[in-house]
Amino acid sequence: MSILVNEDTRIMVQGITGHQGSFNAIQMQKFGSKVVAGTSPGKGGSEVNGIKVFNTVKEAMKEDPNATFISVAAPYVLDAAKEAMYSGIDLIYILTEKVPYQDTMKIVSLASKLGKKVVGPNGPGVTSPFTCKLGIMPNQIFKKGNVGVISRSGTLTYEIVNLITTNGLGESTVVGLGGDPVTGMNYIDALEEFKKDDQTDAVAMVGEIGGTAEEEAAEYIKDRFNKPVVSYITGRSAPPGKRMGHAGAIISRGKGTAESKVKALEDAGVSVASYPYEIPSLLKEVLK
Amino acid sequence: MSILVNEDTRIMVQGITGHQGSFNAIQMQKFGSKVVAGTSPGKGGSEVNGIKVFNTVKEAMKEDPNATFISVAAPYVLDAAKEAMYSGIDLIYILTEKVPYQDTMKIVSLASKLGKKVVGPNGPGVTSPFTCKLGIMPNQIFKKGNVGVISRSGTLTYEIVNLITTNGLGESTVVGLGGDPVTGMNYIDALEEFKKDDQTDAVAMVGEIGGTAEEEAAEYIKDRFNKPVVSYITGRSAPPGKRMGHAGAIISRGKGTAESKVKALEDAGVSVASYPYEIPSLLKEVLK
Amino acid sequence: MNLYEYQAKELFKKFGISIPVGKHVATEADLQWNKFPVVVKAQVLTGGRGKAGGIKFANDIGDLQAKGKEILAMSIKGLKVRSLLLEEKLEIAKEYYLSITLDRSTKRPVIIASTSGGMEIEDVEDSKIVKYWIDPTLGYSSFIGREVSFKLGLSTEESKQFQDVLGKIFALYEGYDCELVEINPLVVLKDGKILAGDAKVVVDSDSLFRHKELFENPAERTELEELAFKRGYALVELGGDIGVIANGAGLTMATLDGLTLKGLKPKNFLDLGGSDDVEKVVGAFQILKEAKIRGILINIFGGVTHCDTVANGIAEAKKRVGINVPIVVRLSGVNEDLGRQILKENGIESYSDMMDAINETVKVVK
Amino acid sequence: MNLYEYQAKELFKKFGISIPVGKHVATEADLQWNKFPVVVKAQVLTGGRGKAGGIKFANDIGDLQAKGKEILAMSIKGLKVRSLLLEEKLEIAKEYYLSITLDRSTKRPVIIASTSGGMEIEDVEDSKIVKYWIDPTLGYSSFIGREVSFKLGLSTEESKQFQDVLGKIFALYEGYDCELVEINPLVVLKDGKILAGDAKVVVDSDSLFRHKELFENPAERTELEELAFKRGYALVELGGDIGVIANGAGLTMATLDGLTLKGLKPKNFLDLGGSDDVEKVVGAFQILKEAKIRGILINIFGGVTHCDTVANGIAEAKKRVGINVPIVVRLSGVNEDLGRQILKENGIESYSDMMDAINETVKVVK
Repeated sequence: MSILVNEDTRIMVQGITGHQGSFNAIQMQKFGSKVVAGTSPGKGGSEVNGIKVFNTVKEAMKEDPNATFISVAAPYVLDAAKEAMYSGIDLIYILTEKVPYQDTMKIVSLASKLGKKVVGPNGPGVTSPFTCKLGIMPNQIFKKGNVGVISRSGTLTYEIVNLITTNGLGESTVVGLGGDPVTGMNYIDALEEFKKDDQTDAVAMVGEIGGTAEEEAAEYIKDRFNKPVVSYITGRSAPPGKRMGHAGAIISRGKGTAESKVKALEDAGVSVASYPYEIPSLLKEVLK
Repeated sequence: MSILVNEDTRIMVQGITGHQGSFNAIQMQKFGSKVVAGTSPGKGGSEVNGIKVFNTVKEAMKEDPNATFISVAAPYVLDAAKEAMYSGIDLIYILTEKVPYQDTMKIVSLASKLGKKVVGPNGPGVTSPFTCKLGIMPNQIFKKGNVGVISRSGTLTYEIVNLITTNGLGESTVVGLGGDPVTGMNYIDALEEFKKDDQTDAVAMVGEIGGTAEEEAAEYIKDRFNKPVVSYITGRSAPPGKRMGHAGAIISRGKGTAESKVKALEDAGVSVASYPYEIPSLLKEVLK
Repeated sequence: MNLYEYQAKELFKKFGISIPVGKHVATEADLQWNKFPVVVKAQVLTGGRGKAGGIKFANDIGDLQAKGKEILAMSIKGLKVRSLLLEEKLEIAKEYYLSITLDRSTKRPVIIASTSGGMEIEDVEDSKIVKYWIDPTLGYSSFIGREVSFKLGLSTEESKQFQDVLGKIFALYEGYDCELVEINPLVVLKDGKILAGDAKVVVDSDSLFRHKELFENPAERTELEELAFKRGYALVELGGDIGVIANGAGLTMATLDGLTLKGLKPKNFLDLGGSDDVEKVVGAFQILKEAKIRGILINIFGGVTHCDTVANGIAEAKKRVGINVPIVVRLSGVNEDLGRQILKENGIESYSDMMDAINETVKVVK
Repeated sequence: MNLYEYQAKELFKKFGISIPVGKHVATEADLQWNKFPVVVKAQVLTGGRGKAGGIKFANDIGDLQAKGKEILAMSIKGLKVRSLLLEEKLEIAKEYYLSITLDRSTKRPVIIASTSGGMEIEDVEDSKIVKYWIDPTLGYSSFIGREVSFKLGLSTEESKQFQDVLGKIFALYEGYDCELVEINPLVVLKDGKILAGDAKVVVDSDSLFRHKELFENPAERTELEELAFKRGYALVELGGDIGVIANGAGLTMATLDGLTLKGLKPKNFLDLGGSDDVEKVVGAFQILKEAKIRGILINIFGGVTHCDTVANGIAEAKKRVGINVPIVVRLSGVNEDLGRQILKENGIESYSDMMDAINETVKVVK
């Protein structure tokens, strides 16, 4: 089995008539995902590549979606997430970047009270080859396998997934948490899912500077995780106080350095790569 | 068994150093309730009749209360209820009257998300002779028995409880819902508790004009309740558009009349008394 | 507390909701206007003022002054017209309905909207009404406005304005602790612009401590009610001739019901509340002294209120207030015997049973 | 976005938080004051200005003008002092610390307070710090202020003022989407009054669409960063001499890390982001042309960004921009072969593997 998404995942795309929304709706379809509905206020009744478009999520619920792909502009993400949650959607993926973090905080807090899961914002989503892709990862880099991947990055994730695939391994599920200081799911949440997943035999954890999520994950791995983990941490050369592209990638007041993360992970018995290309061989070692 | 409160109920009094707070804390003790703590910001360290006073609920949690009696002024009730709920208290009784109804709405909504129960505001609380009294009902009117009582009134409840007691019957638990347009627990919530309660063989339901809670209760009794119910509805002579003492006792836009409530209850097979004194004989009939 | 239309529209303006150009006029001297025709609207806290002649159109200054004076001199449903609202005449294309109020059953604010406006919402058929219940923890969010306006079938341009108004009246509803915010009609002008034709706002009286800039509109109370209110009593005037004093809203209502079932007409609801104070009892008699009544029934079930306190109050009132109609007393509960004893010493008979007291009242006022 | 102290204090004033009497001064001509001594504070977006001589006391008007001119001419940690804040000298009895910021681990705002103020909070021992995490769905409520101030052990009078300030800075924190609101020191005056001695506010840049009245303070960026920002690029200047262009923040950082591990010093972080646009690539080169560098490494993993688009961009840049340092290209992923072909036709060698490209960069810049 995969985690978070599977063949029963029925995707709705909020903001389906936008450039990102329509492009990715079609890419998800091509991957094999069930994209069952889209929303775009005022464009109800139209279609995008055979996907019915509705004015509101409430109307779109006729098509029985259970996951949403949110691709509306940053100022409208909070509203879109509330609309989805209050209409009964259980898995919320937010593609949008530059969402004010207090909005994300409200979404995440509300989701936990309502028992919903949130992936993102500002991440590439969740992909399980080849049952379902909820997100924007490139379709052609995957191979079905037994490695779970968790990452805060986008392109770096693709690089590493591609390395795994081209070196003869494959992925169970790839989870992109998103590069913001506050995101829905974090490493521990994803590790907890992988813990229960039969298909996953090892996990590759891609981290970056900023915050202490990797350190907390290391604690979790040490005490409560049951599968081998390998890791790559990026941002070793980043100066303090500067945001490195991602809103969350910043060393502030001495916290969030790559050194601290690498040390915590190594202390937890995780093999940490110096370069991305080392990940496949580390995986092969732990999977022996 | 009783409902809502029992011998394991450990009461905290928020606002214990006020007139109402201290008076009722002592009355509850006299009844046999376990009053384990009180709060009064700035008066931490003092005592009221042997009950320790704390500055905050968080500190008072040392005494392990699981229910609270809120007796702070109306503008501070919302804050006090949040403080109690967020400190882990499960049963919130609010004595205070004239709480803005939007504050009550927020308390009730939050409570339902956090899995807490709210009784009141503006009601006499819950009494189970003689295991626990959480509220302000007079101590001397009760007798342990098999009649559950639910009411939106204060003194009228005492009148009816007294009639039940002096006519040779007794009460399992008496619940005063409160006279406001929005209260935490309503008739149906209390009926659901009585449904599961072995000690209760019949229910006396005291209603009044305003809203449609009695009509909804009647529907519930008809379809899903398992014990005989008798009722008295007050306010038959009240003119429309006037608040009869209670903020919630008002007939507005044709809704909330006594006639409508009496009819709904009679349609549900409930015997409705014309005068309070008829309640004991109606009870004796259904308990035969 | 009901607000007058002009007060409600001031709040609308504060929240950025479009209203007609208008002017509040309290005296004849202020009956000035310069663009005709103009609408002259009586400011009274009751419905049906149109039918009662409280809304008129004026075509020139003379006409305005004549009609203005006429309406200022009116009373509508017993309420004196104290001021007017003058407003531009609107070029109305359509009339919608929009309100937010409390739904007691769900304990949530409910948005009620309809494209059939201009009449009482109770008279609009259900299929033409859209309702949306708002989670109080969540509050308002734009998607709610979209859902409501799509369900109403509004055009894109109308929908945009409608959502804007809805968001703003929710802010007003929350910000001013309203029981009701109602726009009826919500007017669509011939040029497509949407504005609030009328405005009804009811503020929760219990919330006034945080809205100190609002003050209670006295016209909501009768003279006797105003007197009682000023003295801190919960009194409702009912129009009969039997004075009633009881403790607790429910028991007081039950007392009124009992008298009514026996063919008497109560003058008032008067609840002593949860007090235990001799002067509070005396004060109740002082208020009833101002009312035209044939007798007084006092019905007390002693709890927080002790029977002996009430008895002392009645005895005091007998001495100081000088009531010259029959008084029937029922005392039961805490310190009942002591209370009855005190009354007896003061030459007042009393009952333990509520029905006995009601029956006695029937007898003495005949 | 960091706010200057004077801007932060303007927001404090707006939210009703007491601040010292003060005046913001941008020119020497404005160096006027009438109650001495006065504090002259450099307005710069960096800590440690006191130690750097950016805070001075003046005892008379001559002193003020001399010291004011002196500070206005200073640079602190490379940042030019552009303005001053003049403030009354306070009669300080005690210095506390108070802030609200994001706790990333719990995803909640955290209140941090201490009675040991006036120094960096990182230097205060844990036992003297009180923390409170706020549920974002619940927001702030008075009991939180009570809990914090009782834990701090404040006196009744201090507690009252402290709770007032806390409620207000939370309103500011929420109302302006702040990443940080910090008062250090929170000053208790000799007369018992509490006010904000300093003020630090950091606003979430992503929220500026709803705070249009704030505008970005440019001093936070270097010249090269400002240029890139204006043209819509995410660039961070690092100080080395190897230009880097990559796509995705993580991959770009990984590229910098790879170069660094090989002993090179990158000049910059430059992320093309999720675009697929020839001109975006050309523009990146136009920016790097302004930087002093010895070579450029382009590292692309094609997904949304197609390799052929990047190749066309590089070819265009070669023609139009005129870069005269070595360029090393790595292309992998979507349309890789086509991209490599395009580059070849334009006389540019490229690599499929990231490590090969890094190693080649090491070679060509030596």
